[in-house]
Amino acid sequence: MTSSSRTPEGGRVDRATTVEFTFDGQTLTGHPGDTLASALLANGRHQVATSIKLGRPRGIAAAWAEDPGGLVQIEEPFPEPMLLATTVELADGLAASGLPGQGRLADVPDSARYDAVHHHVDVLVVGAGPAGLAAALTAARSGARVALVDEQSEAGGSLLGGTDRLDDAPALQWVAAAVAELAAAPEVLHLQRTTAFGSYDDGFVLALERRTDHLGAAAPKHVSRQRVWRLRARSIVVATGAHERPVVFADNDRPGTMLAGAARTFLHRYGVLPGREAVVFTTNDSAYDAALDLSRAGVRVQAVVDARPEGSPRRAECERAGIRVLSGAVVTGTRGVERVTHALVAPFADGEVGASSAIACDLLLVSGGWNPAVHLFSQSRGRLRYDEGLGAFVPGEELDGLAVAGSAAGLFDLAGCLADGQRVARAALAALGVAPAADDRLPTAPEPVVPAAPLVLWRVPDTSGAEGTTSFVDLQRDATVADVARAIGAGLRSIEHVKRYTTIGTAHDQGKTSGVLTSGIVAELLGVPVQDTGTTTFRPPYTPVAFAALAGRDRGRLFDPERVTALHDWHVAAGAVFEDVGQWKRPRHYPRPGEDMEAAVLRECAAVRTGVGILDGSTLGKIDVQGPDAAVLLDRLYTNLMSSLKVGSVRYGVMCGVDGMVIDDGTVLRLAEDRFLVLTTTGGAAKVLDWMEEWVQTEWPDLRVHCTSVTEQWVTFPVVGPRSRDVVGAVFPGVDVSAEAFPFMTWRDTTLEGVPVRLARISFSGELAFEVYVNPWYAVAVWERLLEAGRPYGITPYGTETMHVLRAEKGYPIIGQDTDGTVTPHDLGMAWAVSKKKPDFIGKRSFSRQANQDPLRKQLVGLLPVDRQTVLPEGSQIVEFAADGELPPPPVPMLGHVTSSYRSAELARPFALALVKGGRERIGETVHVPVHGTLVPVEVTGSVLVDPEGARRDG
Amino acid sequence: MQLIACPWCGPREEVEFSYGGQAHVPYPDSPAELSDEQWAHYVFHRDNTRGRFAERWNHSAGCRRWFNAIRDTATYRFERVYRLDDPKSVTP
Amino acid sequence: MSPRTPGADLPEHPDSLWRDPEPRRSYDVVIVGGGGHGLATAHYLAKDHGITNVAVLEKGWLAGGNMARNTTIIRSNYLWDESSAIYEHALKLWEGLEEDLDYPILFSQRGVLNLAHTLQDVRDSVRRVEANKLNGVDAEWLEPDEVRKVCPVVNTSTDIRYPVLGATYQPRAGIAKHDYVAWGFARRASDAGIDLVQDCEVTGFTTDGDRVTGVRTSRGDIAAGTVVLCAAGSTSVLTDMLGIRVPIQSHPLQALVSELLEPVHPTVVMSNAVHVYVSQAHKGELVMGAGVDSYNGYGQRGAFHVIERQMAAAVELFPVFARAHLLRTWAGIVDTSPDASPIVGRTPYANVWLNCGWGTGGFKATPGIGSALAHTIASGEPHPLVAPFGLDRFTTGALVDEHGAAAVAH
Amino acid sequence: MAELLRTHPLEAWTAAFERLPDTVRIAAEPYVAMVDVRLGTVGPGASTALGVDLPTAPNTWVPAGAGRAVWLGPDEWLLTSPTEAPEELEGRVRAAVVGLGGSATDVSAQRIGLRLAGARVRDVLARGCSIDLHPRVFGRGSSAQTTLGQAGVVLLALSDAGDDVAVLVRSSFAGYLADWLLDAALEFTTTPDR
Repeated sequence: MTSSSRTPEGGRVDRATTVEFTFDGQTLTGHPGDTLASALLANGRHQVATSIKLGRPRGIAAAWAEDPGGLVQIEEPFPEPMLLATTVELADGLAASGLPGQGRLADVPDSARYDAVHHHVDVLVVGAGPAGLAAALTAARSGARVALVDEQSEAGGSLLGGTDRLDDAPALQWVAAAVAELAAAPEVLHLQRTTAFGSYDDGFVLALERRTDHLGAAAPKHVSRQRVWRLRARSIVVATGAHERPVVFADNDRPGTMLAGAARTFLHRYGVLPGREAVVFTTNDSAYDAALDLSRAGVRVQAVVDARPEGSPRRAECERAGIRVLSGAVVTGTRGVERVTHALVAPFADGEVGASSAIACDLLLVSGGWNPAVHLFSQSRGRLRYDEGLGAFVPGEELDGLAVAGSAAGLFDLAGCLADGQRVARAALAALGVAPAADDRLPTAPEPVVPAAPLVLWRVPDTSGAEGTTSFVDLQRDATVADVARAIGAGLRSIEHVKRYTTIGTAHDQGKTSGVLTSGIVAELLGVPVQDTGTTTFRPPYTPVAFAALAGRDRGRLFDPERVTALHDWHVAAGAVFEDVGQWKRPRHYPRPGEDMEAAVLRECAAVRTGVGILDGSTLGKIDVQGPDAAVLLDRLYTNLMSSLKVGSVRYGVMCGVDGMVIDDGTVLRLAEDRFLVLTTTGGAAKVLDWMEEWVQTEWPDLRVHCTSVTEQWVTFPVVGPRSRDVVGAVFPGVDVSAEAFPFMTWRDTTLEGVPVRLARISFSGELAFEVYVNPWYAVAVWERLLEAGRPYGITPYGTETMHVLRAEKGYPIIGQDTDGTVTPHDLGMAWAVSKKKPDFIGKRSFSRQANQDPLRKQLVGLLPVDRQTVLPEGSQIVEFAADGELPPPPVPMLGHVTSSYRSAELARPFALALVKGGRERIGETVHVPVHGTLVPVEVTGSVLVDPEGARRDG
Repeated sequence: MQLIACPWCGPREEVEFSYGGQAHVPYPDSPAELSDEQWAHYVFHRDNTRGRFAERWNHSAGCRRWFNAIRDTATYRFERVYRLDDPKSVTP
Repeated sequence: MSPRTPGADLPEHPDSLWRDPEPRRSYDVVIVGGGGHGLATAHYLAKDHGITNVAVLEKGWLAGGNMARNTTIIRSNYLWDESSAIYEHALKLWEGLEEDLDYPILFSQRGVLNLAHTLQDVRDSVRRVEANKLNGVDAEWLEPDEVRKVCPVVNTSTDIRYPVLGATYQPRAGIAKHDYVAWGFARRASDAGIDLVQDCEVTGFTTDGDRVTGVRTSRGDIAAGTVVLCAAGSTSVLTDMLGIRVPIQSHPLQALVSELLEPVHPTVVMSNAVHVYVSQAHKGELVMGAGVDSYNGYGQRGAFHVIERQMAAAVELFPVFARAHLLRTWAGIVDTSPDASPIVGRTPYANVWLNCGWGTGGFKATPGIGSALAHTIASGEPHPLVAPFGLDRFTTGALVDEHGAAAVAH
Repeated sequence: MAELLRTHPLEAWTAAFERLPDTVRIAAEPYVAMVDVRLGTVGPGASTALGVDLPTAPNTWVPAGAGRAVWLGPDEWLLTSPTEAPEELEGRVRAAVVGLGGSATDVSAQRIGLRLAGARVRDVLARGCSIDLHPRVFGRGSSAQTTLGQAGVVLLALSDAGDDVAVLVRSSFAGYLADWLLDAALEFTTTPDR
């Protein structure tokens, strides 16, 4: 089916194939190679949407990403909010609708894949128009590593929308040859449908490749829909072309009003006639091409309205084609509702507008000149300069590693753009020390016709009586000249303020057409040079990028690594419920059928206290500290003395920051005079190693000591409980596990079937306990041997929750749970772990500050709910005992908070640890804890609630 | 995303590095002899220069070595990097 | 609250905003920094204390720094008494600010959810909720099913990497339109006779003993009776001129916005563990903040990997956001302090007041600190609400450590 | 003496690796002994004692007997040995360097090795590795400590064509990295099963 506005031939769409799509529920057809916009125009449809604030009809006004009009919602194949019809490639089954202003998100997750790829090149060329292709060829021919990215579906840039000739043949033949040459070059990456959307430091450019949407239903599911290219280039050539600039006049938003160059693109690239009767309004010569091309294609061009009093040297050409040229005239307004029906044309001289007359048309083409697409240059913090002649901002300085070529640099003739691309690429190669190829020929372009100087005209004075309220500067925001004038009238002078007052430039197109216009109009209203007004900042991304594309593959199970121990599969098979501890997955408890967590934990706790339990403690951080000065380092970093530790022994230690607050704790094994194994908390492992390295490298390089992470080198299985000796003794018969031969806080090496094993008498529960260390290659084997040996004693695997209950019963704090970065060792009741002998250690000096002497510092104490029933929620606040059982009105002074709270199998009651102001002085007092609206009386106790004498640790 | 030139590994993406704040702030010889105010200055106060700034970086995802850099905090541009045992660079 | 009809609901700004005066050569009070805090301080000086011989000096355009760049979240559910007191004071002022300023600031009390993803998050959250309640700040702990009721698009499934274990909820929290707030303060201050001087960069100070006698600016020297530093991320540049050492570090903080979308997100959601905070602003755009970039930086830009990580977190927590589009990114300069609390109060100069270190909390504090600072200037004594935030706390060790307490920043 | 059963963290991934096409072959490398060596100055004495010239050029590795010596830092190397038990290797190396002010730590289980081979290996790695892996700059003998996806890795170039790479990763991240690699390779599988 040939649509009504499709030309009989020409264009680059595949006319042999018909694609069906729906728009606003209406089924229409187009061809592969169409955009949604070209297909809509081919079907005679100009209005795409209604505007956000005023509900005015809006249509397609440009042919690519600068279009301020044609916003659509994609419905099928998957809902996607707010895209430009001009950038959506037509595919079978596409369903879209016009957008009144807000897009709609899908209500189901997007199952498409997205990914990112790093790529390094010598030269990155952005834009595959004449300048970009010339630059890419020059770079490629030199043998350099090159990437060429271009946002369109095919290379050619402006050549796709014109009739230019090179080497006496259609220019697109040269484009095809260039593309083929680049494809054959081994070190060239050429990507179409790829928009460079951000330029960052050191040659880093992000580009989004749209990989599958144009394939419609044929899109393979295992290929990413979109890809973010993380391009790192030693040199960047920005050849991004220019955006045509409209002129503002009354009712300039009627569908059928279009940039002149866009109409050429629709004609030549898509074989679409965007109208039957056209008026062309211009301030420069470029629009004459549109008038002549459209005329040749059968459009009745009613008039070229040229604002310049002297018009253009191309006037004669038009008149030969039967096109009337009105020089010194402007379009002052339009008529029509859903589509323009008339252009109002009036004489224009010295800024004064004469009486207007109506010319019938269904297409009004506008050209106010061209704005170089300087976005990437500006994002790279290149300074822009206002060019009075062009009425546009152009690159105003040279940047290291980034050069601008072609129209993006303000050049607008084909030969000049080609030569500029080659020149810039050669300069880039030279800077990299690469010689250009001997044969680096440019095609020959026809001698350009020297254009007449353009007129810089931002807006046509409003003679419609609407006082600028229908003269749209930013169509997407419905912002008008009147709005700009109001902002100035309110006292605003900065372009940034005007932008915020009017919201110009904040919509989907980020001011691609409205930005420079606004600068011009503001300058005009304030009577200052445009250069002084400047522009608002160009910020990434150049065009909108889907969140999911930036998330890439870091979603679902790859969102953040899961770290697991060598026993993870065993835990899963055993039905463990896991807890996230940092990136680690740790078994929290192992419920049996029918058990909830409380039941499971009470069972696990009882098993440990009365029999034997086993824990996978492999996530504990482990650091091998070696060297003659190892003890010196540890003495400086721990609050207590480590140098006095004997080889074969173990000591608990606390580390503080320079501010004196506890940052980590753990045990230290002295393996040799010059070697320690430092255990850290699970969450603190990386932090503590970094901490050691920082001090050793930056402060104490003279210390002869090396620190190496061995966290994954050893699995650690605490075997805990009164029967642990039986279990460990059975599995490791070579070790005398008696209390006398193997005392508390010592370690012994042994072997199991020739495999080295280390045992340590360390207890985090108060019970007799042995920690078993072995290379994780043998983790499963050793674990299972321990289970086997423990079977007669009912050995019970337990998780972190039971571990926490058991340690809390003994008053052992968990750093990060019972502390919060404001707690000193003294606050934890660990003055015994703070050396008084050492002249200094990290944190010591802070202990003597005024706030550290405050008797009302919070101290770690135990709490026992008086009702013996309530498990206080962790985090609960503690207040003074209220005799009437009622909370006073806020603010209620708080004494501290509950840091840990559990039900104790051993005590047969709940208990808690808490940080309480002056807590140790309050032992024996009753205070209140508000819980769900009631005040729960709790008794303050010491923090050690089970076996305070320490009688159990030897079994 | 910047490239930072690790003095050993060469230029790498900034995500491989962690920041260590102002350089050349030595741990006091005798903290016990400092007044609370002097100690507070060591613990909490660091220069916050706009412009050239000598600072510490660690190639945490690479060789894990600390090094110093002169960087402009306004432009983020690295003027140079140097090893810890290099003589102190003169900062503005 | 205005209904959220597509795009049409942003109220018009008034026809007159502020004068553009030439600076006079002398003022009773010179406020350095024409952002939210400076303008609010100016307003309350005039309104509460009748002090109007005041200049606000702004090196660029008014409210063009962090005030123009923040994600507009307002809440007072901080952990420590001192913090919740100043922020709650601010929140109460926010609740009457539209009337006070006679400006449609679009303060929308849509609530804030702070998600918890780990057991420690839960403990910290409950701790904060309980503290808030006792301090008279509205706060609730919500289980995952209640989170879903407040914000149905949050992924509360249990099989994600860091499942939502619950959230704190402050119903009175919300958002406002930042430019409107700043301009509201500016207009009232200007109308009261206070000079708002733009493009006026402070280049130095003139001193006499322990007093500052005036400021040197790009628009000439200006004598000052009292000087107030309200320059947020640029504070150190000023204190360096005065030889005052202030323990703050300036970092880039990035934010971003999507296109306009039909309403899907009725509240504000913040997640510390998964590093995302998001609201859907009045016109329908999703506004999000990222984490603070790690290095010191005055460049008002950050690194894109921070944005990418932010997007991964957003899609993880809000799967329906997958095809929302990133429209624009930007960055501010946040001045962070060692304890993540502001630094407000006296300086070694008798007539210079310091107000900085607000990190990511500056916007939400705007009216609160403005009124407290105005009171401080007028009385010559730190207002009780700012007294705990003096510089001396770093010497005594009496910090107000908000990150230690895992209160969510921003 | 009966050997204790060894298990490997990537056993569960073996089948998935085997389904990959020839252009991206991934396999877990057998366990080998590895030791982290720290030594301030590398002199002839060290070379003699260790039996290998430790590479002093950053980002390189050299063969060391049947194993490898990998530069990890200006005073740090990873020595691997497929012929010695971990404790033997540590003992031997420690004896060699301790008198020179060095140290040696058994890290045999700290990391596991993966071998990636095939024409698409570079493309797979480029999906999450920011350094330039072009054979011009990352030929045989090159190494890099960097990140792949969100895991810290050591990459070793085993060929000049960029089609044979060893990846060392912390054992606790092995499952994550295996999932990550399989997902990255999905595009190159002709019959994707996921």
